[in-house]
Amino acid sequence: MDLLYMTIYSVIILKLMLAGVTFSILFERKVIGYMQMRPGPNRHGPWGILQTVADVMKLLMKEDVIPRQADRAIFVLAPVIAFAPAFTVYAVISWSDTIYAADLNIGVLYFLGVSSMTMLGVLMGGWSSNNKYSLLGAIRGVAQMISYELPLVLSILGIVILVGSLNLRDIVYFQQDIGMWFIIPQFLAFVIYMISAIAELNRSPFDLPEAESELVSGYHTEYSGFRYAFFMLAEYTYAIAIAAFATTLFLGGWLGPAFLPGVVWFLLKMCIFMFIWFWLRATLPRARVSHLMQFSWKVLIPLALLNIVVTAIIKVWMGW
Amino acid sequence: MSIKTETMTLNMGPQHPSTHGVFRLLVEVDGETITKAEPIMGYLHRGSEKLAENFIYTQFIPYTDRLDYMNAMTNNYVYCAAVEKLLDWEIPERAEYLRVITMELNRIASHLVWWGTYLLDIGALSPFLYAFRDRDHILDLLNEISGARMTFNYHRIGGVKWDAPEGWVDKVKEKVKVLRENINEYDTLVTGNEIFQARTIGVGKLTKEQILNWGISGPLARASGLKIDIRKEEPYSIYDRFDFDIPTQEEGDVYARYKVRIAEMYESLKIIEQACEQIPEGDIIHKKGARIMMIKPPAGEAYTRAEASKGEIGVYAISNGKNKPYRVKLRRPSFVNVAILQDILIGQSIQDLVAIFGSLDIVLGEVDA
Amino acid sequence: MSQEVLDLIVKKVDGFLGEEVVGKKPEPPPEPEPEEEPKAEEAEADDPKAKARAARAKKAAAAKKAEEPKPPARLNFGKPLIELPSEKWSVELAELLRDDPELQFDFLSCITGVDYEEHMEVVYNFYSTVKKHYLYLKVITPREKPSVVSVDSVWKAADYMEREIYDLLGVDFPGHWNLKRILLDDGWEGHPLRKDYITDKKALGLD
Amino acid sequence: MELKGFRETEQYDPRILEDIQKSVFFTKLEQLKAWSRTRSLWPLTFGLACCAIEMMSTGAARYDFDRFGVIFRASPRHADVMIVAGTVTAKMAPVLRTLYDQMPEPKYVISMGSCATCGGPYKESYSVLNGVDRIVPVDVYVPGCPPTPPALIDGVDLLREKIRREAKGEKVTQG
Repeated sequence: MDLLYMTIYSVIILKLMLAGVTFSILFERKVIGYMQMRPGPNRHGPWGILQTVADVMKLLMKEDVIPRQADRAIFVLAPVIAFAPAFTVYAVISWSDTIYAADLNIGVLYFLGVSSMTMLGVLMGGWSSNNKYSLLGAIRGVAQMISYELPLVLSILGIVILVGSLNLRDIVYFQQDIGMWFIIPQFLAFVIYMISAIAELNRSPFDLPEAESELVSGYHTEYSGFRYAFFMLAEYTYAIAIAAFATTLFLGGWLGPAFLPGVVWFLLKMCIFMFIWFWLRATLPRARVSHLMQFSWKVLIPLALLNIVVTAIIKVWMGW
Repeated sequence: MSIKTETMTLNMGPQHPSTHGVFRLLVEVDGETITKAEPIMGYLHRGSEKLAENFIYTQFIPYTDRLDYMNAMTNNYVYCAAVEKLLDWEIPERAEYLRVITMELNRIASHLVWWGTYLLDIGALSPFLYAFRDRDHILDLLNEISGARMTFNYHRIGGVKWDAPEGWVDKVKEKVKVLRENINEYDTLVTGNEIFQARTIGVGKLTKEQILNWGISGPLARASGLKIDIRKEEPYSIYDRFDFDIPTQEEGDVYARYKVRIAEMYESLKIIEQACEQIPEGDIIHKKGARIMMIKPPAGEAYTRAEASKGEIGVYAISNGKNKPYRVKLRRPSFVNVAILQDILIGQSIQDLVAIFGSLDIVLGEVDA
Repeated sequence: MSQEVLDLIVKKVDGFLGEEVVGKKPEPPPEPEPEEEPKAEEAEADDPKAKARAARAKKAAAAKKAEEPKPPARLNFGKPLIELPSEKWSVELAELLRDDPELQFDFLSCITGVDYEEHMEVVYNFYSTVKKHYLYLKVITPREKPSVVSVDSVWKAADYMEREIYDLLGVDFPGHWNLKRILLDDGWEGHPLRKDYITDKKALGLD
Repeated sequence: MELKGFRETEQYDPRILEDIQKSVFFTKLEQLKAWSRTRSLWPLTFGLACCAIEMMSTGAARYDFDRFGVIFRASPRHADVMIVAGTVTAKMAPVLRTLYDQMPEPKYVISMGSCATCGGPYKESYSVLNGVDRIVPVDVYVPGCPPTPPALIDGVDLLREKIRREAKGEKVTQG
């Protein structure tokens, strides 16, 4: 019975996710468009709503090119490897008080552990393409993801210390109990988390692995048609997952005034995160690789450690 | 013990988003450090100089537009000026003013394109669109007076082709105000950005000696503390009547080049304002200028130079007394400036490649002629 | 002012070469034989045809005057111009032009190659950013095996400009560090800017 | 409406009807495909000369190509349409062909400006290819030197029209 429920749930989430990704791309194009004083897609469907649908359909029907010099098996596998973990992490996301898949007691650990595997897909894609730009993109991507995985994890530890549980639902309930979202007591952690998340997602200003002006398209330069679409899907699925995770940790998950159902609050809070990422993309230039690395190791990690120490001291003294 | 690493050759181009056209750069990298850079060009070599020999003098003007297509007015001017020097013609006042206004407007448009595409190169999306918006305003003005958006073919030997339409000068005056505000806004938007500064300050330095030795001119030279601007050194047209400064920076890095170009836009606005105030009524072309078949400069040769947005543009024209030039040599600033890539990139990190390359502001139409 | 600069340059260059090369006065042109004035002119002074003929004769005389040999050192539109045969042009002379405290031609503005059908010329345009003066320097080289010493080691600016002239005109620059085609393909045949180059696009497969 | 051809085939061989019905459905699918293709034409960022700047202008704020779902892609593998914007020289021609070959099917070519169409002002030059249609098949020619952004948008519209009509089974010829 559990298995059946799980299957149905995951299929529904998958469908919703496809729609979510499609519209978040449209949302991105519209937001960036308005910031650049232009309307963005507006010809296909009202408000350009069918734009990304057409994009996805077209990509699915394009010719599938596998370069002769590429390592075929790995080339084919890479987009799947990139997508699978990004989607699997949805298992522990709890959309509202009642809508969730698994009430896993190591939810945080599961999320972080599984999600960091998307890096493998990037590396495989870049390496197997047999293209120097792809390879450079992949190397940059892996270096960046490993470096930023650390501050990401460390920034969450403060919350885990406070709550005393790795269960995502427990974290939300804890926020309900203290009547405060964690963004206030853990503001430093929130900032670190946001910066690391952007780097994890390869989004601007840390979009070095796919820096268009330097590396053409980075690790997915050689991918065409639906394989390319798969990479994009993985990227945005992961982005939504990170947004959902951040909502749960810092913005109190589904908590909110009762006139709207919890799931709507959850989605709205996620949209805030998405919007911030798009906003940054329209605003900032790209950072340099070495600056990026230095920033992680010399600034973010010490700050995250400091946050843990302070949180631990508060926890002991205040007896939270 | 030192670890020996193998060098890797990286090929950029001919089709690469940050080369702004068709340009190829072979870079040898030892780890992160560039050890050798070899620019390969000619993918847009269209043989303009050969074509010039088969055209009558006026027919070649449109081809100068297509050299540096960002800054076509100055190219028009310098070619016409070379022929006028051979002919020893006096240019009507009004024509000179119209020439200066159009050249300076075009210079701003050119710098705006550089500003936008350079920031696009280092990863900022929006400045590109802002820059093109304002460039479109300028192009509207130039379109109104010349009939083309980019390749104007406006200057003629002995003057200009069209007089300014009614109210055009007032429109320019208004637009200058708008442009000044907008450029100011862009300046505050980008110049102080931390990431931008971290990527540009201290990167790709050029010394005065390098500049002189490699024959670099224009904003690149002025960013290294060399105060050379042909508009001041050897005032052509009527530039000696205007009050403007030559912005210079001492550092010689990418950031200095950026600041010089921004400051130059303000100076150009100043010139346009003054020219719009002073512009007299009168003829727009020399009385013999309209009969284009009869333009036959006496045998001789002349070199004229002018300050384009990329640097010193020069035309070496040789006449043998016929109505077709015997030889036209175009000294294209981008072609000379791009040679510095062989020197400037050595020892730099591969991460800075695009930031340095973009700061040179080359146009491939001009590099390859 | 420019005349003084010209005299100075002539003095320096000739002093360096040890003989009068630039300062040499041209041989006086042979006296043009007094042409027979067309007598018809007097008779039919009003005839427009004769007038045109007279005008043509005048023009021809003017053209002849233009063909008179010019001195190798002169002013060209107010700027000093000197001519040198290619065997007198050397890296040392270039260094003199650049380093002499009174000349200081530190900026090589332009190099032009010209094919004059009977000979070839490479024209250097120098500018001094310190002294603010100019120089046109013409190096004359035979059309068969044209060769001009490279000044790439003195002004790096010459690097690409000389390569371009080599590419388009086929002038050899001994001493250039990397003399190969720059704008055209490595396998291109001929030098397009030479006057006898025939553009055959069909043969090139372009049309 | 007379379905003359239909009846005749039905008379002669009933099995053909099946085929036709299949292909009728198939045409619908073709049209759906065409719809998605026309709605999302991604050009390759491939600027050659002056026209490239006008192409960039078209992508910029005033004309905004993004409205029509046209976004520039840097990698030929992601692109659907190649806008040849500028003069193609003898040296560039093989590179251009390689890029075209790297694009996945279905792919289209827009020849922008007179240089790409026929050599334009450089027709007599020794190094310029007289028309890009000598090396790649061109779908739409956009005249102008350089074409203004509205002209380019019109060119893209024509390409759309072509895709749509081809999907309906009409033969779209040149001219």
